[in-house]
Amino acid sequence: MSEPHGILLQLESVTKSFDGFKAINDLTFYLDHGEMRAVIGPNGAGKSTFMDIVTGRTRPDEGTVKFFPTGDTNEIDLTSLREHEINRLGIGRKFQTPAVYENLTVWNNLLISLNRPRDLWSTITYKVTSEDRDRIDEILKTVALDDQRNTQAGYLSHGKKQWLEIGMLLAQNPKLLLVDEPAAGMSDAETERTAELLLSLKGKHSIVVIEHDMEFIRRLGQKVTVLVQGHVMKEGSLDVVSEDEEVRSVYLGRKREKKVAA
Amino acid sequence: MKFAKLTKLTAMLVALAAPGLSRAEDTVKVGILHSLSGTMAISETSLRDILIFTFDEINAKGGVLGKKIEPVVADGASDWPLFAEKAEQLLTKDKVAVTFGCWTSVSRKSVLPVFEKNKGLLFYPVQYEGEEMSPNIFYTAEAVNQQATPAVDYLLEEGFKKFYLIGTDYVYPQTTNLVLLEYLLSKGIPIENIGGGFRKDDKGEIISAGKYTPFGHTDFQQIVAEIKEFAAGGNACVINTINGDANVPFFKEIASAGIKSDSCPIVSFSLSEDEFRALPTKDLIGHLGCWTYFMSLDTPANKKFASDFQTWLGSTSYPGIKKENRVTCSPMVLSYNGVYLWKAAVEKAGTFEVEKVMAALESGISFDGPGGKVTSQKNHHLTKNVYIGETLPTGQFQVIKSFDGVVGEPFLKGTFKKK
Amino acid sequence: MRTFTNLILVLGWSLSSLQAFEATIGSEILAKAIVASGEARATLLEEFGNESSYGDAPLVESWRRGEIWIAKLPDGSSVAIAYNGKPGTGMVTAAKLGDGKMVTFDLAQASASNPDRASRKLLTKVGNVIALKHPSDRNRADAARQLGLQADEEGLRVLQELLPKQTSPAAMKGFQEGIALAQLKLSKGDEKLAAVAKLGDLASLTARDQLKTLLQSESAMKPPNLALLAAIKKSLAAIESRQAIVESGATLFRGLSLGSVLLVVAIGLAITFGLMGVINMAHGEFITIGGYTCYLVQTWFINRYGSSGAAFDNYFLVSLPLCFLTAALMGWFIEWAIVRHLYSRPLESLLATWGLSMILQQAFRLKFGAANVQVASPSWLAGNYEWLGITLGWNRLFVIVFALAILFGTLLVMAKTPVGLQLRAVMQNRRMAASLGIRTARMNGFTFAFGSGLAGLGGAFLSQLGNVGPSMGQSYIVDSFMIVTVGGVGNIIGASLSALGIGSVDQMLQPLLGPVMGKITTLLAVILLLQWRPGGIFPSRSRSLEG
Amino acid sequence: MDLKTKSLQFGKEHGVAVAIALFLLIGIPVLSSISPSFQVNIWGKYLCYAALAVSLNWLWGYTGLLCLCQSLFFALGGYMIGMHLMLLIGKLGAYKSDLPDFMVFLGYKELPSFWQPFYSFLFSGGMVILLPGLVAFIFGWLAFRSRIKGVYFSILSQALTYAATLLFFKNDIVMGGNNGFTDFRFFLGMDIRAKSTQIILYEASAVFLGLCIFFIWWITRTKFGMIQQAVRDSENRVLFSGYATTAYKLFVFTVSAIMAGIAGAFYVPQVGIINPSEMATSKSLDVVVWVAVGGRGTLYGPVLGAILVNLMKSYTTRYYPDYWLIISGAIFIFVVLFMPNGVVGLPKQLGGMWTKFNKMRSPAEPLTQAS
Repeated sequence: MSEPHGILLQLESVTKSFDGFKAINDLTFYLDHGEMRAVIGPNGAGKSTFMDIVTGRTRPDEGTVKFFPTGDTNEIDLTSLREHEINRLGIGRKFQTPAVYENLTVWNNLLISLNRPRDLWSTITYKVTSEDRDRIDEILKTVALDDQRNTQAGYLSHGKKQWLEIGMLLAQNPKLLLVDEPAAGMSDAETERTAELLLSLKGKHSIVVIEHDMEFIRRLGQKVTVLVQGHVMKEGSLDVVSEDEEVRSVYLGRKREKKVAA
Repeated sequence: MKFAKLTKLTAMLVALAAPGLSRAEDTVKVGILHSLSGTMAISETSLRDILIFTFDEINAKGGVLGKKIEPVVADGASDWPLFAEKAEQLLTKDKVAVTFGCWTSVSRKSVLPVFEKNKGLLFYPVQYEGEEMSPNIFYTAEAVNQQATPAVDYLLEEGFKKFYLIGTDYVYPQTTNLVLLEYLLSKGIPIENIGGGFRKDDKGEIISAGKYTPFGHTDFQQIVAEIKEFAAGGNACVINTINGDANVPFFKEIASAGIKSDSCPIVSFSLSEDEFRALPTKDLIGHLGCWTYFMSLDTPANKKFASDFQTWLGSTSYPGIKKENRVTCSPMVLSYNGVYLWKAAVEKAGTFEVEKVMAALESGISFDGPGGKVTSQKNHHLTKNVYIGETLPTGQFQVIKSFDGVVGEPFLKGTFKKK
Repeated sequence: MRTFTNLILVLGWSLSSLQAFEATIGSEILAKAIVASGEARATLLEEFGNESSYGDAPLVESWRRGEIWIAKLPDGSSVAIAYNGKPGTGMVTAAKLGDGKMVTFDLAQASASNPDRASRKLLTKVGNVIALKHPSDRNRADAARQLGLQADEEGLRVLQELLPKQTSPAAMKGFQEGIALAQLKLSKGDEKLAAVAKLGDLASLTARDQLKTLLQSESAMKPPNLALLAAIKKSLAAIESRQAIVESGATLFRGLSLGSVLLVVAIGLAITFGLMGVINMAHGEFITIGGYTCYLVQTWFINRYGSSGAAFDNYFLVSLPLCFLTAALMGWFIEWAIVRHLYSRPLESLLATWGLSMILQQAFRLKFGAANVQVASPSWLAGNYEWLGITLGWNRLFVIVFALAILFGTLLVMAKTPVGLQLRAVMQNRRMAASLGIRTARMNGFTFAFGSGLAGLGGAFLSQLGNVGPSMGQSYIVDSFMIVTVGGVGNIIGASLSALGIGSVDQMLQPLLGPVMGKITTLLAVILLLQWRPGGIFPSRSRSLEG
Repeated sequence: MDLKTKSLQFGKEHGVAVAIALFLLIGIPVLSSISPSFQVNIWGKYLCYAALAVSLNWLWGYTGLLCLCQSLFFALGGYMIGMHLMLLIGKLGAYKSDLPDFMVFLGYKELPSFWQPFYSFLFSGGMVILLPGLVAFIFGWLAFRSRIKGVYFSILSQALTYAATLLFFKNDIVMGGNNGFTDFRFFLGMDIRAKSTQIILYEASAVFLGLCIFFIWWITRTKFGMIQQAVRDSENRVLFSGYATTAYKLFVFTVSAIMAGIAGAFYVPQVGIINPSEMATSKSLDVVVWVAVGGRGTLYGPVLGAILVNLMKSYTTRYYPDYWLIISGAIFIFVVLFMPNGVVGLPKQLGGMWTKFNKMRSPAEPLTQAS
């Protein structure tokens, strides 16, 4: 099977406003097949809204959002689809606060997330196959939750919940992974492990990571998009971006101050 | 181990389901089945009180057939299936000789099959729509011809020409207005002089009249404005079958709209002295009521009844009885009359057996009650006096007309034909 | 000991319960009539009608209200006394009605007198003649119309005599209507035709029935008087079209008024549910607490100042802050005892407060009895104001004004005071606010108490419009939740607009569909509206996942 | 390590359940035939309530949708069978007419056309399923489609119930108004007041309840059941896992409404009356309370809760009529505050407290010995 090349996700001139406030302002963004991208920006820059628009949670006022799962020719308009339809196309999303099913075991969390027929009838008649079993075991190993497969997800530590959620995304076998602040609230060791985890996924999936933690971004070492006031201010490697005066003034500078204050 | 648990559980369930009660020999059990909680408690609690009072009064004089009355009080809790359940318990477990109870028609309808199945006897005391005659129920209640038609007769006599019908949307007002529509038309009132709106069947024929509001309606602005417009030309009156609570906002709106009894009197059928306690009586002077008893009746029997009741209230230790500001009203007196009629019937029959007691009642038994003489009829209703009263600022009624010995007739619909 | 009680009684009398009336010729005759009965009373009342002046009107009204008592003097004769207190015992000295002589009698031997229906009928006519000289334009006009309806030559003559003395347009219109109404009945030919046309010009609603009857009888005439028939039809059309305009204006007012009532009952919920997220099913019971507080204050005033008069009228103003405080205190306690354990489980706060609602309702029943209690309106809230043919009840107008006052008061507290600022901070983010040093537990208690207090105020107003009883709050609970939800949770202005909207829609639908279907349609419309705007008209936004 | 990981094993819990089931199935009818005063129809009523509670629990306990219109579906089912029962009275009513009594005195000369098909038991039975199902489907579709959930869903469903109650109070819709339907005589050719009929109806309710429990036991063990619980825990996560949650919720809502409707259909012939107050919002809240008291999200909790609360109501309205509202209100508050898992969860909760207590006590022991 030859991997498709070229653009996977394309946002052009997208605008979205809430009560007059422009959360996304004329945003244009391209992501290639297999690419990993970090998106940074100050609070309220529209990072989460950007993800909302891609995943169908919010509809843009203007502009186009297109997805090319098989190559350049077959384009899909994401703005007309609902969340679960977009997800079924192969776009998975991890939320800022971990969203796992607290009353189910880790294993069952993954089972539900598996990329299997999701209509009512199929779920009622579903029987676990050995193939599914193997897949889940594999993911458990990837996210290092093998020992806790029978634990109720609600009892996991915060970091492990994040990993479980990433595991749940992997279970969907998505083409595009949208990851919102994966390292938030993690210890240094956990952060490091998370970065490794994401890097290990690179190539198999296209990934967009939103993160505040510059160390984490640096560790990923990928192309960075800086979002300010709902608009792309700068794109490039972290070094290039962080040299930029404009970026420094609106984003990095302020971030530093905050860290000092804290 | 498991078995022991199971038996224990069974025993507990059985104990809960069937509380065994011993019966003493020198008493006779009598059921009281009213709502003491829930929405209907507002009206029915005072009937429980008057019944207990009556039993005490009878017991003090030696009881019935030498047996003291032992009341068994069951709370219907304004829950109609629960009424049926309680009725069944009273009849099968407590084996009561007679039951006094129910206020709403629906509660009566709910227990009716139970009384028929178990061959019990129920005395029903509250004005109702008629159209019913169960062999196991005795209706001391006012039938429609003991309230509505005499009231209309009076209003016609007074020269009123326009009638506005308003009621709560349930069976009593609907049926009363149905009968009144026929009655008014038969008396030559043109149909355009009847206000409140009409209900038509598929063929466009008028089958009923009146304006209906939901239970517990609180906003009468629109309706009162309509009444005001209806009455602007004079000679108009309102026939009110609004039930319970909703009368308060209705009359407050009437008062604030400045509708006075001089120009447009309102005659109410579900407002007794008891309900009047909650109304702005000073603004409602001269509006009319029609019952078979008024607290203000100036007769020795009533004076004695009222003072005995007040004395009893002062001395009773029965739990949950409110002692201040008590009044007496028609449903209370009809309950009271019912107990005495039952006592007389039992004594006449010489037994508590329901069939024989019912036969005695059907043969015609009289009792001089606080509201005048009442006589039981073959059709399970009472012959009684009907009074029309106008309200005083004190919340009492002043009798302005009385009809003596009106025979209760449950089936009225279709009996009035246009002349 | 006994004399001491009597002394207090006499004091009580002289303080509050005795009223003085002008000693006029009329009052003297009326005093005799009150004591008399049957034929004698009727004759005296006729005489009173001829001799009375406007100054006797308050006395007539007092008699109607049962505030004239007949006392038996020791010598066996009966006299009329003005008294509005309670029955009692003990010797009392008071001024006799009519000549004002002081008489002493035993209170036990006195009882209230009420005019019977026959007397009242006579008095009405007398009253109307008296009222033709009433200082208020509106009363004069009403009396003129009534006299016109009764239509006798005598009445017509009086009306025509007094018409030129009327200066205000309202009174003039009333007199013209009265005259035309009388002429409609009494006169013939061209004069009758003119009366019909005049009634049309005046758009007299009072005349509508008369004109309709006339139309019927004239249509049956052979040969028909075509000119008269045409005039009647024209006048009727004019009356109907005026009435249609008045009705639409009145509907607007009624919508506004119902909206204000709904706002008053829902604004507390807009805070406890809207801001705090507590589904308080016992909200209705806080309304009830307000109602009963009002009742208790009223009872205290009655015991102290009698059941009418200027002092009594103040009871409502006194009860307003008390209603707020009682309900707020109760709210504070409930928050401390129950609600604070359930902030993270909003659906369970529904259950616990439902249980609380059951307990409170039964507690009211045990304390105050199952029946509703009587809460009278102070005289300044009774009656109504007429504006362009629309009747505006004073109590309704007052609720509208007060709803606005409460709304702005609440907004002011929220927006301008430090407490309001802290409150909003806590509601938006409990943990953050706590770490900033705000005592969140106290703020929660305060907020809940504030919302409950507003519900108590709502109860005070409902006592003027509806009943006060153990389950009075229940009638409003569904409506209240709908209003807050439609308005957008957490948005007080949204809640007020939605209250106004729901009230207006309800009033507009009622004439078309009747009260029951009107209410059902309103509810269904609200359900559909929430389809279109699931977050209410003014949704609040949240950035968390499950927002 | 499969779907059954979290499911209930056939252990102690089921053992007790089977024992109770046997008692309900056999013990009650036997008791009722021994003692003439034993009211089998009251127990039939409790079982119907239990089935109603089970249906709500599936919706609320397992899926997180607190629906305040369960009593509406229950009453709708009851009304559908009630119409059939009314027509079976025939000429035995007060007017000796073929029409139900209330129609006669409302002035109807012939049966309204929508009543005609209810002569057929099969049609009525079909409507028992269809009408609540349809109402739930339409309302659910509207609500879920626009993502109304949580508290808002509860409030909206309460408004729907309120509107329906008002509608059924109206006499104009020819559904008996406030009095509803009463005085039934026959059912499937049997005399409805006979004890034997009541026992049959009772057994049928018991079997139906058993089926409901079994259905829920089975479906919560499927992947569907897990998704259902996942919706409760984090609906958006499910949505972003590619499941159309609207369809799932709609399915559960509709099936649960049908379940409630059937329970209502068993209820009406046993209590002998159906009227609009049966669907009032307060009745819906009662059901919620039963589930909470029994233990929500558990298999048997709702059954236990429904029976316990109603037994208590029967008992307290008899012996403490003035206080039963206060007693039950206090119990609800207590359950919500201190027994989040209800009666079913009590042993575990007490066990936990016992352990804690022991832990607290053990270090203190040496001290007491020393003194």
